[in-house]
Amino acid sequence: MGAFGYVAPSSLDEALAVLSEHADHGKRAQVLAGGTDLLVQLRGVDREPRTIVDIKKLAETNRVQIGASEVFIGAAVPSAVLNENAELAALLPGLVEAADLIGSTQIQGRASLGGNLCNASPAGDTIPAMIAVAAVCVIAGRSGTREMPVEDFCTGVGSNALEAGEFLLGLKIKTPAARSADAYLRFIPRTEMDIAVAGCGVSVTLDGSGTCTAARVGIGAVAPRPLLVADAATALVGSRLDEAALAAAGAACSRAASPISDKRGTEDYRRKVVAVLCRRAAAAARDRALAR
Amino acid sequence: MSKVQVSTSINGEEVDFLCEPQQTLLDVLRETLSRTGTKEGCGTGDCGACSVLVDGRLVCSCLVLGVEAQGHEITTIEGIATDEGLHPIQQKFLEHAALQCGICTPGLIIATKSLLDRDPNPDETTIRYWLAGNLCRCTGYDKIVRAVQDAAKELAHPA
Amino acid sequence: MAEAVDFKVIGTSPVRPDGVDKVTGRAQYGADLNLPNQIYGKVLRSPHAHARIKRIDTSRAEAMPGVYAVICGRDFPQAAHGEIGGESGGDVSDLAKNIMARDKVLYHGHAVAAVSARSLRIADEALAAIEVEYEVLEPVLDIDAAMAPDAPLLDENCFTKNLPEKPDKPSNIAAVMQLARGDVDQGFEQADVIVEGEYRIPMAHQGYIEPHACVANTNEAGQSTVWCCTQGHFEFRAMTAKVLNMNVADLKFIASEIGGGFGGKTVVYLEPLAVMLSRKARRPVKMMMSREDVFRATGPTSGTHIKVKVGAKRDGTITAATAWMAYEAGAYAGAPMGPGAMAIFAPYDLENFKVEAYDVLVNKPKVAAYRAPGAPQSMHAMESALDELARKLNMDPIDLRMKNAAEEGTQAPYGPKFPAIGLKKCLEAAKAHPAYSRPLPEGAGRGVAVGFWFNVGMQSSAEVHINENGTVTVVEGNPDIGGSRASMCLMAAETLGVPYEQVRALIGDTESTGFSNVTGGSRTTFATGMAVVRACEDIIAQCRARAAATWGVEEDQVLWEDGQATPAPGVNADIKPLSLADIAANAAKTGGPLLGRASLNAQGAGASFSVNIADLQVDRETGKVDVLAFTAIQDAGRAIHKAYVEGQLQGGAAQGLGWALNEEYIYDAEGVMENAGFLDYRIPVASDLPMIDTQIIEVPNPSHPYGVRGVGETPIVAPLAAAANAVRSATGVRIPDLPMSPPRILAALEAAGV
Amino acid sequence: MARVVFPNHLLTFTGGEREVEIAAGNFRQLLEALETRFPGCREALGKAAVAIDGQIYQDAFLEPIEPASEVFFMQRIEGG
Repeated sequence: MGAFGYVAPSSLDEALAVLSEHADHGKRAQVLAGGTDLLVQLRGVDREPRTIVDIKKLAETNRVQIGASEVFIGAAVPSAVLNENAELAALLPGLVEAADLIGSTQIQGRASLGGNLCNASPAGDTIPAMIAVAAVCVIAGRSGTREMPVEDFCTGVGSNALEAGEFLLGLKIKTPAARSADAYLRFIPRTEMDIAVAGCGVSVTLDGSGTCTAARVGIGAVAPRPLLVADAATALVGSRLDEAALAAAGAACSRAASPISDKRGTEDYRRKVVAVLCRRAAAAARDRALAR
Repeated sequence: MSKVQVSTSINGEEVDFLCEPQQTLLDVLRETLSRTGTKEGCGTGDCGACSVLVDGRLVCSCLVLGVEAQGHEITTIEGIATDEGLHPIQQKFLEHAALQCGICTPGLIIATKSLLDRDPNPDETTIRYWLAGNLCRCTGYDKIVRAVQDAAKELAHPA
Repeated sequence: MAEAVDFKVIGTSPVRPDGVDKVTGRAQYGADLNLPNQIYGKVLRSPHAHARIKRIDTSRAEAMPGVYAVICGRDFPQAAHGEIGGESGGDVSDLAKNIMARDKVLYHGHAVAAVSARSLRIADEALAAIEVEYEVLEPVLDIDAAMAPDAPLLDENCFTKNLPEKPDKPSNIAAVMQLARGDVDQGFEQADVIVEGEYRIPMAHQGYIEPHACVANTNEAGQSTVWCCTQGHFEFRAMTAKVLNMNVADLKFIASEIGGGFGGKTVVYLEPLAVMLSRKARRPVKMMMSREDVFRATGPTSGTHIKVKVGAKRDGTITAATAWMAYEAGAYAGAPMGPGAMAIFAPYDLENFKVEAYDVLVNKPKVAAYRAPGAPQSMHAMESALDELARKLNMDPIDLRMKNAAEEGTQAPYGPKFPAIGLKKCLEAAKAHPAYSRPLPEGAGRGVAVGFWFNVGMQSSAEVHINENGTVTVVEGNPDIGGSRASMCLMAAETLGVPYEQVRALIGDTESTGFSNVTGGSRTTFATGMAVVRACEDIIAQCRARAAATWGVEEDQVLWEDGQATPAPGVNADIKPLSLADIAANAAKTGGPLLGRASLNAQGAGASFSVNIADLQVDRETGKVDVLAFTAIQDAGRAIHKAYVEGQLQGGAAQGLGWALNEEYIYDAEGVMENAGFLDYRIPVASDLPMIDTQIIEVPNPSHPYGVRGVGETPIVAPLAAAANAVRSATGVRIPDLPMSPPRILAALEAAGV
Repeated sequence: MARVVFPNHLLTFTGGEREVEIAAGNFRQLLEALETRFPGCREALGKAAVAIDGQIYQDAFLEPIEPASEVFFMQRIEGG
């Protein structure tokens, strides 16, 4: 049996070197950001020894940068830090809401967008929200960085597109234009502390008349991985986001969903509720966009 | 298994300890350092009994590795009272009978401190959502919320 | 009970004497003790819900460096059948098998072996090295399936008890119980309106935040000291002695502070294992359950299937009621179907009724007590049915209950006539409460329900020591779960006539104070409180004697008033009163230290009734329920520490609402609990609840010197039906099964076409 | 003669008799009288709870019984 190890690299090169070295020798390494999923797994389902590579000491993974054209959020930035960033919350309210929904205040002190994404849970709250705002994953590897749309990153329940030796550096999001806004809603049985039974993120752009010119809809917890629902966006674009359009988008989400029945909800229930969430989130995004 | 040496600060005191890389900060606090004021209710971040502050940030110590404490400042329930006596939050929890069995109390006091440090005048909804990660099975939260409200008042206008 | 209720300290809410240690992290709970040389014990648990153990090979684990001891079923003495006794009841042999399986595992998580090792990590590795060969059997998970004649059997020697004749073949029905009066057929014939309902509730857990933990330290003579979180260290000592065939005198139990119990810490799980591991290792062994262990392997309360039928005349008079109720016992006999059956109709004066109850074995953990065990489930059924009855009769639901309410002299369904009880006063208070009449927001509904619990007395001991400066130390044997030290201090202060601050209470271990039954059954403030009062009266008698000796008068010429001995009227007026401090200071000259004692088996625990009013809002698109307001009204007899009585009402309300809305044991087809953690076993969080309004009614219990009724259990009973009735009122749809989780509500609304 | 009532689960010990009249000065004497009348019932009845004139006793023994007393045997009550 191998042994556990812990390294906290202080540079990107050092981090990549550790990961590559492990990849090359078939030794297990796992990246640690906030640890709110990793430590739970260590306690239960996956106790196998490995080297834990803490990426919180890297400048890149801790960076939050809001530019005129692009927002960058480092993979290890805790949700609480995002939530306390008023400028970010004003610009991407839906994404920040989603980050604010990950677990308790305590969890938010550690959990990051990057970790939520890499954990690739079908129910990860921030993933549909990131899909809605067309976030792009910035992935570091020994041959440089590569980029990938966030909706392609999760490949199944608990699996992602990272290759051996790679890790997620952060997320890039186009700075929303005027009269654009996003919203995220999820359904849980309690008011807090639950895993989403269904989730939906919506972003919309309106023209001067209030007609929707662009939209993206992401759904979570209703399929093996979070999904971009193009049909839902199509139902919104060109409309004034009236009840009929919202209902059509909701119906598209229900159709796109392929949920399972489990301890958190039935297949039928999830399919219905994701439509309700889509309608409500799209209305919230619309109202925000109109107010901008 | 090789242990890692960690230098940290707990409640303002320099502390060095050895731990295994996969050991949690909670485990180190309780079993290695015998700082048992921080409680374990679940070990999976769902109950908040193990709440501590790391550099002033509220976290579950069961979801932090001991090795991650290197170079950081940890505040636990043992560090809340001062030479002057109980912290007003502690005093108000007592006065309002906001604890029955008391196992969740250390975590709730730490979480309340982190709330009031940020927001000196939270409304009831803010208090309830901030404390949603601290499970209490005895009180129904009523008296806890009242204690927090009263502690906020006391901190704003010390009697 | 004296008429005068002009108390000095009773009914106030002072800070508890153990408070500072609990807000500073000093208080030591079950897992907070670390002894020199200590090692760690861990339990290997069954991966199957029902299987025969073919073989256990511990040799690899035993050979591992850092492993001190490995034990399994064959290392235990054969425990004789027999009653455990005390509060928890049950069979010793079953208890022994429940803490360590012998030939069969009966639930997923059932203990099959235990190890002690230098570290928790090594203990985990040792568990992984134990080989167990199972013959997997079909699990019996559903209560109806378990009762079917051809069901697989958990126990081939289980013959239904309490039948007129022993049945000719075994079954999973461990026992039946019947209660009846009058002629129900005739009663239903007299009825103008009849309602029937069928209700299912899955298993639910007490959900105390502190997992079970203990440290056992055994010496070379086989004497063990056990530190543990328990509701009753004397009963834990007795159970451990019986299970391990040990002499009680060789076991010392020290109760740590306890992080919640609600009935779940009235039976042993780890303690006998820790004693054995420590004996083998000759070192202190610390054992701590994980949260997952707590859910899988400690006793939740029964899942139930209950049918109720109630008939009434137009004016609301109930003419007949029947109930059929099946309670899951889990792996071994002993579901709380008895109290469930005795409670279901207890609030009402019924001429004709019949109750049939079943104790049913299933491949789930053996149930343990949970706050008013058995009553929340059965009274949820009756109180839901009464809500429907009120609707059919077009009658106010409180008026309907008032029309049939039991009062002093009513023959309770379980036998005796009620002494003074507070049900009608609670109903009157509910009717008059603003919470019952204020307007509801759109989409919300209001529900009311009645709650009840018998309460018990049982055995308690107390000692009162007067220190040399006149301060008072109360020593008793009931772990303080919710502020009982403060209540004891209040009663002692009131009786002695001294300030509350002058009294401190402590909980002695099994070697330093007299026997007490568990902290449970809502008995501590009642029974142990009674012992404390008697011990204080003993002190007063001694003080009067010493004052008499000091003054050279007769004892009957000395009164005890306001905390001091005073001469009776007419006795030499120059004599200055002697305070407790004065008498204590002179104790050496008057006979030595002042020590008062009392031990008793308290009789006459008073039944406590409640009425709850719940306002809930239902999101018709998602089925989600929000609790808008909740009012708990309950007869406490007398509130000793007002804030902690309110706290009992509020905490019970929160637990009941959690049970009503979200809490449940969810099993897969193989009998594996799917939600063994606080993430998916959803107890209410702070943001789920509003402030919980309380109103304490005081109809003093004539059997207690201060009028105390037990107060801890009743609060959990009424919220289940109050919530169900509120959802019915909000949606127009009766949802008979709990929990009323969002998927269940949405499905019910759709099925009803609303 | 005190009126003594048995619940269903104890009827096996009384040959099905639900109610009897017994003369006894206290509970111990009552149990003895019942044992004479229904041999073998003593152990089970001794373990049951009993209500004497409305007062519930989990462990009755020397409690006085009046000629007009009502005595109900019942299941022991537990609690959480």
